[in-house]
Parts: sequence; C-alpha cells; structure tokens
Amino acid sequence: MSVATPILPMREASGASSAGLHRPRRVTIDPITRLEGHGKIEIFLDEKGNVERAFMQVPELRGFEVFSRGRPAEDMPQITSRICGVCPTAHHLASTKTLDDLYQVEPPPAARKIRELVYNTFMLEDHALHFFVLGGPDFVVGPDAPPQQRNIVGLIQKVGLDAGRKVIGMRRRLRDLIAYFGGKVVHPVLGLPGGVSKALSPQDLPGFQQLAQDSLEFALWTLQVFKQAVLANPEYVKLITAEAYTHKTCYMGMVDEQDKVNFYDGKLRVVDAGGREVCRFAARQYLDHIAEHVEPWSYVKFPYLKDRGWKGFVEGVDTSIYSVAPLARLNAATGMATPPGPGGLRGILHDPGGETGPPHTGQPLGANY
Amino acid sequence: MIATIEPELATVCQRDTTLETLLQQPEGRRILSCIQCGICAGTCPYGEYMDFPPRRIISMLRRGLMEEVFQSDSMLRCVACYACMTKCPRGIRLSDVLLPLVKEQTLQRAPEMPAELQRSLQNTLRYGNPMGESSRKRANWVTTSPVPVPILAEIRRPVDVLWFVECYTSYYPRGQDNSRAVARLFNALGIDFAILGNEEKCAGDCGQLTWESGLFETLTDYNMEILRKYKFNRLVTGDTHAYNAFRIRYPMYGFNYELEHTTPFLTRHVEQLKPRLKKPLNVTVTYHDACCLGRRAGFYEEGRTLLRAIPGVKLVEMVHNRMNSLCCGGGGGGMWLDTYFKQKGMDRLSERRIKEALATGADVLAISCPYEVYRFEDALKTLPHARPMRVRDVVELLAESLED
Amino acid sequence: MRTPRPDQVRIGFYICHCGTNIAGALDVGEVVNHVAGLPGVALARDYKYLCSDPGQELIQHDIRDHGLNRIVVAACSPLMHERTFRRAVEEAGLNPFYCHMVNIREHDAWVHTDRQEATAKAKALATGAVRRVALHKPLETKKVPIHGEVLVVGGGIAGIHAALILADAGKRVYLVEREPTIGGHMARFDKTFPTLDCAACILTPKMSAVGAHPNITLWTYSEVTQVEGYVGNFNVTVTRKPRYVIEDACTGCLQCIEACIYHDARFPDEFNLGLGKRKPIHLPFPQATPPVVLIDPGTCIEFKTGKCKKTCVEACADRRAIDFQQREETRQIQVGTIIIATGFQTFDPRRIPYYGYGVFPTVYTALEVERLLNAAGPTGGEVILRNGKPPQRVGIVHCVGSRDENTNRYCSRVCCLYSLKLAHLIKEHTGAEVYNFYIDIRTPGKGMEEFYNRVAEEGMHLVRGKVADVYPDPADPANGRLMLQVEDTLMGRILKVPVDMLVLSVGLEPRADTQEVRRKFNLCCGPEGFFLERHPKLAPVSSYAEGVFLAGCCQGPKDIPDTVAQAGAAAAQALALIVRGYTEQEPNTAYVREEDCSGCKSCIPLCPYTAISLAADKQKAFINEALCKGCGVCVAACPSGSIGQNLFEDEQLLSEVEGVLTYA
Amino acid sequence: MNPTSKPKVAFYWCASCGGCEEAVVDLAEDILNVVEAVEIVFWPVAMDFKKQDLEAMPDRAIAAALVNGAIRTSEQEEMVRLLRRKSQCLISYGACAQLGGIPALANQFEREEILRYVYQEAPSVINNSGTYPQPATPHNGDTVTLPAFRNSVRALDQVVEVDYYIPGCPPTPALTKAALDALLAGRLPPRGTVLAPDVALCEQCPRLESKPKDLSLDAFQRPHRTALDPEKCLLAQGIPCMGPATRSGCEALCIKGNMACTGCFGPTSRVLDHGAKILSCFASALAPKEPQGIDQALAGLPDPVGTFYRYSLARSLLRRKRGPSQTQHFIRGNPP
Repeated sequence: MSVATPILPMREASGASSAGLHRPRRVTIDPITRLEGHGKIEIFLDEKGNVERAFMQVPELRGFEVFSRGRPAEDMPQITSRICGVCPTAHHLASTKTLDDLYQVEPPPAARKIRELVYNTFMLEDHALHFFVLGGPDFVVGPDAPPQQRNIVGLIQKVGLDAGRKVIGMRRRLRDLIAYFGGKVVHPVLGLPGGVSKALSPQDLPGFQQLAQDSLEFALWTLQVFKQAVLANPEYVKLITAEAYTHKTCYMGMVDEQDKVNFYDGKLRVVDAGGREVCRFAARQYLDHIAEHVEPWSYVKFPYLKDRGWKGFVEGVDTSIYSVAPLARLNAATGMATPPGPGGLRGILHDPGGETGPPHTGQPLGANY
Repeated sequence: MIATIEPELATVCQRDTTLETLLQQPEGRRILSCIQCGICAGTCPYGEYMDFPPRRIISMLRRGLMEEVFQSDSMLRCVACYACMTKCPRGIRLSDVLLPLVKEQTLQRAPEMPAELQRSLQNTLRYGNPMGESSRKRANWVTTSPVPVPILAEIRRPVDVLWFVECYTSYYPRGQDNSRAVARLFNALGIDFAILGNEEKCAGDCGQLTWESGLFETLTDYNMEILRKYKFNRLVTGDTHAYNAFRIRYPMYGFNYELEHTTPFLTRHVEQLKPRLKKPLNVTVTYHDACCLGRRAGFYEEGRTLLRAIPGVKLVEMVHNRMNSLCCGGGGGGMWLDTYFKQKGMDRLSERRIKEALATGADVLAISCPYEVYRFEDALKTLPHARPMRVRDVVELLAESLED
Repeated sequence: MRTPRPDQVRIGFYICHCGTNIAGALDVGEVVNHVAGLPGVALARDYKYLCSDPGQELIQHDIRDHGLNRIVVAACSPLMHERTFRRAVEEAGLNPFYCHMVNIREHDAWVHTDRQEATAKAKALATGAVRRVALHKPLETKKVPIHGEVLVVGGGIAGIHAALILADAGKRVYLVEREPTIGGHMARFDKTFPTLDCAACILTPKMSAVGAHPNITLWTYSEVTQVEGYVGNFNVTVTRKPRYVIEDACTGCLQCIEACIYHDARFPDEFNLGLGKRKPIHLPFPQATPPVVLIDPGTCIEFKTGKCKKTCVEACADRRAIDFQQREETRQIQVGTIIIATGFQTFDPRRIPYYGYGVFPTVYTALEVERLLNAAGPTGGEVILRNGKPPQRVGIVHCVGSRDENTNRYCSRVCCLYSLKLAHLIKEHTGAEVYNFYIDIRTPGKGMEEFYNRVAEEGMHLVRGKVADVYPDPADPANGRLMLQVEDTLMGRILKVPVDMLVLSVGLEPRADTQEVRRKFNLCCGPEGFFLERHPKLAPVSSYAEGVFLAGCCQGPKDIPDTVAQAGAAAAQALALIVRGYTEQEPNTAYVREEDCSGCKSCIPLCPYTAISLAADKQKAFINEALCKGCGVCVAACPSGSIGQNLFEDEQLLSEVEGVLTYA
Repeated sequence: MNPTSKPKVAFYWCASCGGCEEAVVDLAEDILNVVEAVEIVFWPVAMDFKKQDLEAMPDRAIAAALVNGAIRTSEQEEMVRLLRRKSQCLISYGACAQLGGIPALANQFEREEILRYVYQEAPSVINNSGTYPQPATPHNGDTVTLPAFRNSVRALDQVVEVDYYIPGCPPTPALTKAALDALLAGRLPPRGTVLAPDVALCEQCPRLESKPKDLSLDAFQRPHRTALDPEKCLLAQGIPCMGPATRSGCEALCIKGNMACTGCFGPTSRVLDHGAKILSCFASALAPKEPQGIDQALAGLPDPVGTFYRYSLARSLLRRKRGPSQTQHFIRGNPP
C-alpha cells in the first residue's frame, strides 16, 4: 500500500536503524526501503539516546492535483492509477466510481460484479505481496538478520524454494485474473463511467471458480506461515505489541450498512482511538470531513479530520490524525461481512468488535496484515 | 442574389478614421480601386439632385479636390439607404465610411445647418431623444402595455433578452403601438425579457450616419456603460436604426453582445408563434424592405416569412423590392430634412415609394422600421389615392392576429 | 558513376551573382568565405552567371580537378535551373542527385532590403544545404513508356480542334462529350466577331470531320467518371448515358421525330435555351454530330406510362435503332495523355436581381439573343420579343457578372466584342436604336479595335456607365417597356432610358462541376476557379498534372481564335510526349521500409495517386514507384515513421534544418 | 556460488509510481532465476540497502542499473548521476524514465502554479499560514532538508547518458526477462536501442484485420459514449487509438482489455515526436475538409496534449508556455 499516512514522531529509536554504540545525535534512514513510496527518515536523539523528534519525509512531488486538470473525465481512472503502481487497482476503481457519481449512472449488476471481483482479487494479491515481499521478511527472516538477507530472497531461502514458488505462482494467477478484465495488471483499463470495458466470457468462469478455491487455501496456508514464523515466536509478539509500536489515532475504513468491512463500496467510517464513531460519510462528502495540512519539511501533505482541526502530531482519543489500511479498516468496522475462515486473525492482534471491547491501539508493525 | 456586404472584421473601419487617414487604410485602398462605373450615382435615389454623387466624390478625392465637394450640399441629400454600397462592384464601403465623413465635413462648413436637423441632434444630445421629450418619461408607455414589461433596474436579475426599445417606439403614439405589440409577442412566446426603461438613450444611428462623431460618441459611451451594468444573453431591438448602430459602429466601442432585430428574432420563433396566430386578417399586404435591415444586413425574407405566417394575409410585391427596395428617405438625418429637401425642390422619397405600394393594390403597407410609420403615413396624407391603405409594422399585424 | 563514401565527402559550393539580382542584394564574397570554412567543403566559389555555359563548365572542371563529389549551387529557384545543374554535374561523371540547389534569389535577394540580413540568410541557407548534401544518396531517374492514345475531354471548338490535329497526325483520339452532340457554345452562335463569319459555316465542317475521322472515337452523351494512373499510362473509365437510340443503327433520317405521338413540339428545347420547343425524341440541332437522335425519358410517354403506341419505333422500321431498354454503359480505355477542354458556363444573371432577369420577360442573356439571331434558331433568325413584336429600342448592359466583387472579379474578355457584335446584328435585323452601356470598352486582338470603330460608326449609342436600376417604364408599363437608370459618367448626368429589350452581356464562368473535374484529373484551380496552367507565360497549356493539358475556356475566358490556338498548342504538347515515347520519373519517390511497417494501413487512402496498396501476403504497405509523385503525404502520415522518401530523408531534412538553425 | 562473482544489478526509482517495481516482481517464477544469476545490490522497494552502501562501491562496479521514473528533483538527479557513475550499463526502465511518463503531464504547468495549487489552492488544503515545503527546515540547530523541485519533468536521458531503454507503463515481464537475459548473455544491440520490437503496435494487434484500408475519420468518439465492439479496430470505431504510432511489445494488453492504446511504449525509433506523429496521421485521415467540419470532428478530442502526449511530453518537441524562468529547449530531446 502506498504511504499515505505519515508515521508519527517515534519515542524510541527504530529497530530498523543501525544505531550502534556511539549513539549519534542524528540518525538518517535514506531511502526508506521495502515500502512503496519514496521516503526518508530523520531521527534526532537527545543526550540519553532517546528519540527527541523524528521526521518522516517524502522528498518528491508529482502534482496529480494540477496536471489532472484539463484531462477528459473518462481518462482519470487511467491517470490516477499512476499515483501508485502497487495498488493501481484501488486508485483506478476509486476514480471509476467517481465517474459513476459524476455521470449519475449505476453500473449494471454484471459490471458491478466484475469490478468487485477484480478489486477483491487485487486485495488478495496485494496483501500477499506485502506479506511476502515488503513487510514479511522482517519477521520471517528476522529483525536481527543482516539487511542483505531481509528481503524476498532471504524469505524464500527461509521458507524454502517450493513455498516461494507457491507464493509467486498464486500471485501470478491472481494477477492474471485482473489482467483478464483490466488488460494490464499494473494500471488496468477496465473502468468506465457506469460499467467496465470488457465482459466475462462464460467459458472462462470455471477457471476463476477454481482460482477462488485455491486462493482460499493459499490464504489459510499463509496464515499458517504467519503463525509459525511470527506468532509462535514470543519475542516477535512482544515486539509487535510493544508500546513503542502502538499508535493511538483515529481509524478510517469503508463499511457496509451493517458496519462490516467492504472493500468496494459503502460509507467511510471513522472511529477514535477509543472505538467511538467520529463520523460516517459518503466518499463524495470527503471535503466536508477531511482536510490536508502542509509542513515545510515534506512534500507530502498530511490529511486530518477537518471537524477536529489540525492538532499537530499528537496521539490520543482527541487527535485529528487518522490511520487507514488493513488494521484501521478492521478497527473502523465491526467485523468482516463474510464468515471468518478457520483460525482467522480475530483475536490475534486485537479484537475489533469483539468482547474485549473496541480497539484501543494501532500497531504499525501489524498494520498491513 | 448578391451577397450583402458583411463586416468580415469586427469593425468596418478604425474608430478615429478621418478623410485624411482614410486612404492609408484597407477601406481607403478599396476606394482607390474605383472604376468610375457610376452605378452608385445611377442607383442613388437623389442622385439626380447631386452635383457630386459618390462617383464624383471619389474622383475628386483621388485628385485632392475635396474642398470643392464640401462647398456643395450634395452629401446633405444622402439618406444613407446603402443602395450605392450594396451595388458597388468594387465593394467600397460608401455608406459606412466615406459618405458620412464627407457629410460631416460638409455640415461643418455649411453656413447654417438645416434647422430641423440641428434641433433634433441637439435634442438627442440633451435629452437622449430627437424629439426633446423628457428622459424620465421614456418608459411611461409601459403602463399602457397589455402585458407586464419588466425594467432591468427594478427586477435586478439577469435576463435572456434585453429589449432596446428606442425613441420613436417609446414616445410617439404610433410607435408605442409597435412596442405594445412586441411586448405581447414576447409574452406569448414566453421570452425572458426586460427593458432599460428611463436609463435608455437613443442609440444614435443618425448621429453615426451624419458622422456627428461628438454626439455619437457621447451616446455610445453612455449606452455602453448602462449595458455593462446588466447581465443578459442578447440584445434585441425593433428599431432598425438602433440595430444598425449596434451592429456597425458600436463594436468599435467594445460592443460584443449577441444582437438581433425583432423581425429575424421572431422569425426564429415563427413555428412557436404560428399556432397562436388564430385571427385571420384577410388583407392584401405589400412589404417594404427597410434599408438597414434588408440591404445592410441581408434580412429580406424574414419579414415576409412572418407575414405569410398570419392567416388571411396575401403578399404582393412592389416593383422595387428586396435589395432593390426604394428608401423611405428617413435615414442619415433625412427624417429631419424634409423641409430642407422641399426648399431645394426635391421630391419626397416616401411619396415615390407610396406610389409603388399603391400600384400593387394592397390594403396594408407592412414595414419593419419605426421611422417608416411616420414617413409613409405622412406620404399617404399628401398623395391622393382611391383605395385606402394602412401602414402597419409587421409586429403590429402579428399581434393583431394573436389570440390571447 | 562515382559513388563516394560518406566519409570522403568533398563538397563544392557555388554562389551565383545572377548579374546584380543576387550580388546586388547581398555580399556574395562573405557567403563564400563562410561556407569555405564549413566541414566537408573542399571548395567554395562565386560566379557571375553560373547557369551560362562557362559557369557550368567551371563546375565540371572543379569536379574533375578537385575530386568534388557533392555540389551545392546557391542561385535562383530550382524550378528554373535544377535540371541545368543536375545535367552539368552528370556530364562531369557525378550522380545528378549529388547536386543540390539553394534558392537565394526568390527566397532571399528579391524579398529582403537589408543587405546584412540578406547575407546572413544566404549563409544560413547555404549551411543547411551543405549539411544536407553530405547525406545525399545516388538516385536513378527512371524512364516510363507512354501510351500513344489521347483522351480529349470536351467537344467544343477547343476539343474538336485538338482532336483533329492529333488524329491527323495518326494518333488514336477518344473524344468524350457530355452533351448529345459536339459543338459546344460555338454551335449556338450566329456570327463571330470581328469578321462576322457565320459560326456554323466554319464549325460544322470540323464537326463532321471529327465524326468521320477513322482515328477518332467519338463518345457523346458520355462522361469521364474515373481516372487512374499517371502520365503515359492513364486508365480512364467513361460512362455512356443511354440515349435510347442505338448509335450505330441510327441513320439520322429523323423520321422517328416526324412520327412521334406528340404532333407538335411542346417541350423546352435545351439547345435553344428554352426559347424553342422540341419533342421527346429529338436531334439537338440539324448539324448535330453524331447525327443521332435521342429520347428524353422525362417527357416520353413510353417512359412515363409504358403505354405509348411507339409510332417512332414503327417509323424506324427495320433499322431498329430505338431501344427503350438501353442502359448506362461504361468503357475502359488506356491513354498516354489527356487534353481537358471542358469549356465554360455563362454567368446566371439571376444573381444580380436588379437587372430583372427572370422577372421581366423582355430581359435576355446574350446567349439567348445569339439563338434569336441564328437562322437555325427558334425564331428562324428573327429578333422578336416574347410578345411577338420586334424591339424598337434595345439596351445592352456590359460586364454583367464580370469585374464585380460581388460576383466575379475578373474581366470576361469577350463580352465587349460580342456585345458590339450583337448591337450590330440587332440593328441589322430590326433597325432598332441600340444602347450599349459599358464601363470600359476593351478590344485587344487583331481586327478588334477596327470592329469597334465600325460598329460605333453605324450609329450605336455608347453610354459609359453601369446600369443601376431596371424597372417597368411608368409611362408604358403595359407593353413591357423597361426604364433603365444609369449615370452617363462622361456627361455626369443621370439618364433614364426606356427600352423594349434588355440584353445582359453575361460573363464567362468556370463550369459548376469544375471542382469535381479538378479532383478527377488532379488539376489545380486559380482563385477565379478556372483550371490553372503550370506557368502563365511559359507553360500556358500545361496543367499541374503531368501529361494533362488544358485548352480553351476551362483555363480562362478567351475568344475563338485564342481557343483554337491554345487547342493546337495542347495537341502539339500531347503529341511531343507521345512521339518521344517515354517520360522521366523523378526519383524523389516514397518507399516503405518493409521490416518497420506495422501494416496499419493509415497511408493507403491518403495517396492522391493511388500508389499505395497492402501486400496481401505480408500485410505490409507497398508503394508503386511508377505511380508515386513524391508528394510526401504518406511520409508525413505514417504513424510509425516507416515510410521514407528519396531526397527527403529525415536525416537529410533534419540536418538541413539544423544547419540553418546553427547559423541563424 | 560466490556472491561477488555474480554480476551486480541495481534498481532505482525516481518520479514514479512503483508499478515498474511490480513489473519486476511480476517476473514471477522467472525472478528466481534472475536472483540466482545476479547479485542485487540496491533496490529500495524490496531490499534494505541504503544510499551510503551505493556510494561506498567502486565506480562501474555495478553491471547494470535499471532506473525507472522521471526526473523532477535534485535528489533524483543526484541519485541517477551516482548510479551512472557506479554502473557499466544504465538502463531506462519504463515510460517515465524513457519519455517522462504521466508525471511529465505536469510540464504543461509552471512550477509555481503547481506548488501554489497543491499546497494552497486545492480545495482540501487548509494552509492559513501559507506554509510551503522548504529546502531546509531548522530543527534545534540542525536542518532537515528537502531536495529542490525543478522547473520541469525530464526523461532520464535528458539528465544522464542512457545505454538502453525498456519501454512501457510498466514494461511487461516478458520484455524485462528478454532484456535481462540478453544482458546476462552479453548479447546486447547497439547502445541507445529500445529493447522492444521497432514496429508499431498494429502489427501485433488482434484487431488489425478489421482495420479498413480506407479509414477516414468523421468524428472521434469517447469510449464511454459508444458501445465498443470488442472485435473491431478501435480507430475504425472512432476511438483515438495510439496503436499505429506506438511501438509494439506490450502484447496489445489494453486492446485485449477492450480499450485504446494510450501510447505508453512510446514511438518507434524513426519518430522524433510521438504526439506530433499520431496527430499528423489523424489529421491526414480526417474526413471533413472544411473548417467547420474539422472543428466538429476535433470536438471529440477535447484534450490533444493529454491524448497524444500522455506519456511523452517530456520528450516532445513542444515547448511549454514560456514562464519567467523557462528557458528550456527540447529540440531533438537534448537535455537543457
């Protein structure tokens, strides 16, 4: 997922830094790696070596807000997907749905289903990417492993070549499905106001059904890997549930009528760190609820809850900062719309809507699982 | 059909063009191409009364002998009927540019200006209308209108059509007939319109055609400022002279609104109008092409289309029709030169025209320019005729046939 | 021929003084010094007249003595002397396309007044040419054989004359005429100025000669519908309209007309411009060629109801020439050259409404009066008005639709003289008072001024002034008498002239379908709409389409002597090509780089010479070199840059541009 | 295998979206072979090497560096110069590096206009203090720096010399693999080559057969206003398709998705200016010949720059509207 939310100033030096014995006053991480998006982190330490202030900087600006002006509306799904080539489908479909709204058209059921199919498939393969390639190596290979090995290559060495092939093969099949409808998997072209550009041919259906079955199995297997590699290791669990990695912000996610998670359509729901609903709105009302703040040290802007006003980089129930992405999505919802798979995440990291009450933490290290 | 000379450019000449600078401009170079064919003089309704008809003026201009021309009153006899300009094989803009410039110089040198003309021009300067009526009474006619006539300053909102009413149609009873008819027709068509009311002043076409530049610029500056106060989509006027001024000269002063004369405007809506025209008039009508609407702007068929839309109207044509139409003699200041022309022993053009109208055997002489009511009704009074003939504006006939 | 390697480029640069044409406007020496210092330039010289023999020899000597392998000549337009220098270079043993010209006369010396700026421009242009010529490749001029047949389009006096010359020279000629008979406008005239010969007497012998000539295939009532190919090899499709009479079977006995179920002629007669009447089956006029009748299906009872007694068929008897089933036919022919002689149309005076044509029955066009005067015309040569009376006073208005910004700007050239002729003939026939209203009387040409004098002396009224208004004479409206209002500009007085008959001397115009014909034959039109000759003085009968020549009024208004002279010239030019037997094909053709072509077909419909096709086996575009004229449309349009053009390669053009810009 | 004996490869991104990185990951099973054969020494999106690691290497230590993304900031300039120095072979990877890509659409706007809109005028921004990103922000006697935001977006070869180009937005795994294979086998074509077929897309297009020989464009359609025939040539349906002017090698994926080619593979080697070329082609094929009809037909192309130069504005011959600080020349793509 793209780096849309700023990382808050940290209270402790990150494990990713190579802070040695000399404890320099300033730690620079450049570039931030294994994360889609360009970034750089400047950390300033006090005499005791504690983090005094950290800056998560985005050193570039492309200006989509500006050069999208003058383009025909129907080109926007293809232009906005270039905001991020790792999650182009998300931007593509968000833009496409905006066109539905602009033209006041409702896509026919088949088109809507194709869009949902493509989007949910994307969700699956994108999470697989994150787990196995971007974030996962930290845990599977291990946070103490040398940086040269903390990557997909190291991961494959750790879990075995066959497992590596399994991950790669499944992702390829999932991405082939997206390409089937979208032409290209990176920067698909299917979105048009009120529908999609391409239909599903009935003879291709059985293959997709098989893929759905296989991907469910794959998900369960991934969960097993996670359990074995991460949860079975008490040190990791300690690490990811540590106070240092806990952010108390508001959480935003898309929910259906029953406040369950929905990836494709619904209302945006924001809850505070205590789990109380802050607001709930349709995407087209975003300007009423969200504003952007500018800091002189980053090209990226900082979105926050407009009603609460910009309160700075502070945590807590009253903060105007909100998180998005998987963990936030779960926090903002009362649960998943479909029944959870056996041994699902529920209760592992936290318990959204569970008996232990509302979520009270956000754990950035687990934010993308 | 010969194409009407259209200003391809936004303006026909430079705003500050004078006889001295004329020959350096594209318009002037056309003058240099004159082949002295004499069609201007031949077609001029008063050509035989001029020592210096346009052809000779051009000759004299090319030889640098204009002083001699200014000493003659030939140009005072020009009624700005556009006939010479329309037929000129070299496309010289005689009536738009050259002749008014000569007329201005002639008037400046004249020992005295014809009194009637002088009075009218002074009135126009002082009161904003040639009759010298109070500008505060300009919109009084509205109270006699059978349908509401909104005034922009009162309604304070943008309108689709700004109706520029003009002087004769505001003050004189026969002119007001025209205005009331237009109001009814606009109302029947559901047009979103309003007028400027007392804020309106004469558009100044006669000032333009006499190149009375001081007067004309005073009026343009005033009217442009008023127009800029309001928001509207198009300006529509029933006065062909106001239409002419807005079309030909106002663009030099920044006028770039959509502009229409009521005749073509209503013709555009004729299909909507037709079902409402229920009352048959049962008359034979002959149509007089107004110079500024026909020859100068090319609207020949529109007035006839409207007349044909009225049940019970039989249309007959005069010998001179369309681009060959005879002028009523009212343009270019001619409206206020009748006495002068008579002193010079010239016949009245309106009478010449009425004779042709009477020869058709028509009951009604239909017109589309407010000047003509007076021109032709006066002519009918002085000319003996057996069959009665009425002079009616096309809009009056339409309104008469309109079921309410 | 030597084909030097690009790394051994040795350029010779020559700048021509052209007397003072160039040297007077810019510093020739400075240009020489500048170019001499450019890379690849082995030698730079200036010379007074490079196109002269010594000039050309200078270049040739330098090529031999200095081993030059590229030549740049900075002089006049390549249109003028490109051939000269290419030939000179070739004679010295170099490929002619290693020579390149820079136009510093028309493009520089003649259009600039600042000497310094003009010199700078010459340097920039020369730098571009030097850069370009280094990249030139040797090219071969191809010879393409020419078919010996000629197509003549239009059977007026121009087409007739050209066809006869060619046929007499032993060449096969196809003469295609749209009307049922040849003869054109001239066949309608009574007498011709200035000699007043009878038009029919001089024309009809030529018409019959055409009809009888063994080398002429005459197709009347026919039109050229498609032209493909190129000079020497035109493929022409001719459509023959059905006349419902079999041409070979009809003997021209006219018994069918006599027998027609319509006892009286009652339909307006096209040949007489509607002034006379004809039957559905008719012969346009007695001397029509071919003398074959035709049936007008619009008026024939058989065509309208299918129930005619067909008395015409009975009369035709065993000649069996009448065929109601006849259909349109097409013929394909191959010709080497084409002569366009499609003629003109007269100006329609309805476009000037104030002359009352079509409104007042006593207003006639000049051509109508020709028919009235013609002994074979509808009145048997009597000038009588529609009311049956001869006119006593006649007005003739010159320049109707000519010399007028509102209609046609140009002078139609023949109206003055035909008006004087009509004035003379009308006066001769009726004794009427005739008034000629003119702007200027123009009488160039042999015997023309003398003719003017003669007519003037006959007592014609010549009034200088353009008639401004025409209306029924108020004093005598019943008899159709018209009042003309005009300024006599010589007297400075407005005249009112009553007349019984008004003749409008209408001008000559391009035919209404000129643009269609232009596209068909790839011609160009001038601003007034007539076909444009390649050069107004030096190539007056050549068109811009190679192998297509112009004759007669389709190129511009002219009288009969000039038309015949021009038709002769066109025939001679066509003949010259045929006799030579081949044409040279400029090698600046486009070509497809096959491996680069995606087969997108973008180029195919764009080629004005239909030179491009899709090679079906390879799905790649293919350019027929023989058809390509090097216009470059496909090169510009090829979206993947896969079409190149000899002499206009991208690298050559870009180097030239860069050369110009480096200096500028 | 001793890691040091394998050729070293680096990946880097400039102004890009990460799609090119995805494309590398999308080598799928083949990536394992690649990983086997080379030693990846720098790849921010997937590996934890930092800039100082790169700086520490000897010059030309890297066999090949694949750089994606356009160049907009001083940091990007610095990074690509660094990579150029450290690499024997610098490969431009993807449309942004080759042609400027989508980010180069920003070249229609002035730098100041972009900053003003993004940080001040956009409706979502609340910035009462008028804060803009600064090159240097003081912090307790220290400074936090940001790279400079240049006046225009440039393609990679407008900043450093480039050896090869792999086109596409993003490049396909097949092209990527073929390029890497050629690199490893040392079978590389002349420098400066674009590693994709030099024929236009029509050749590979499954709809080529349905393209008429006498295509003439009456009007341009917009894809959402017409029922697209999934078999027929899109140009024949009036949809402006860049296919005829665009290099093939993409497997006609967008066409298979029933949408027109937008030109991400750039022009063939023979074409100087991608947009101008297709414009020239369309202009020639336009059916109406009178100004009014032409205007009507062109109304279907509301955004010529965005349509014809969707990816190639940085490399086009078009000059931007001249601003006060604008002095760049784009003739023949030379770097300013």
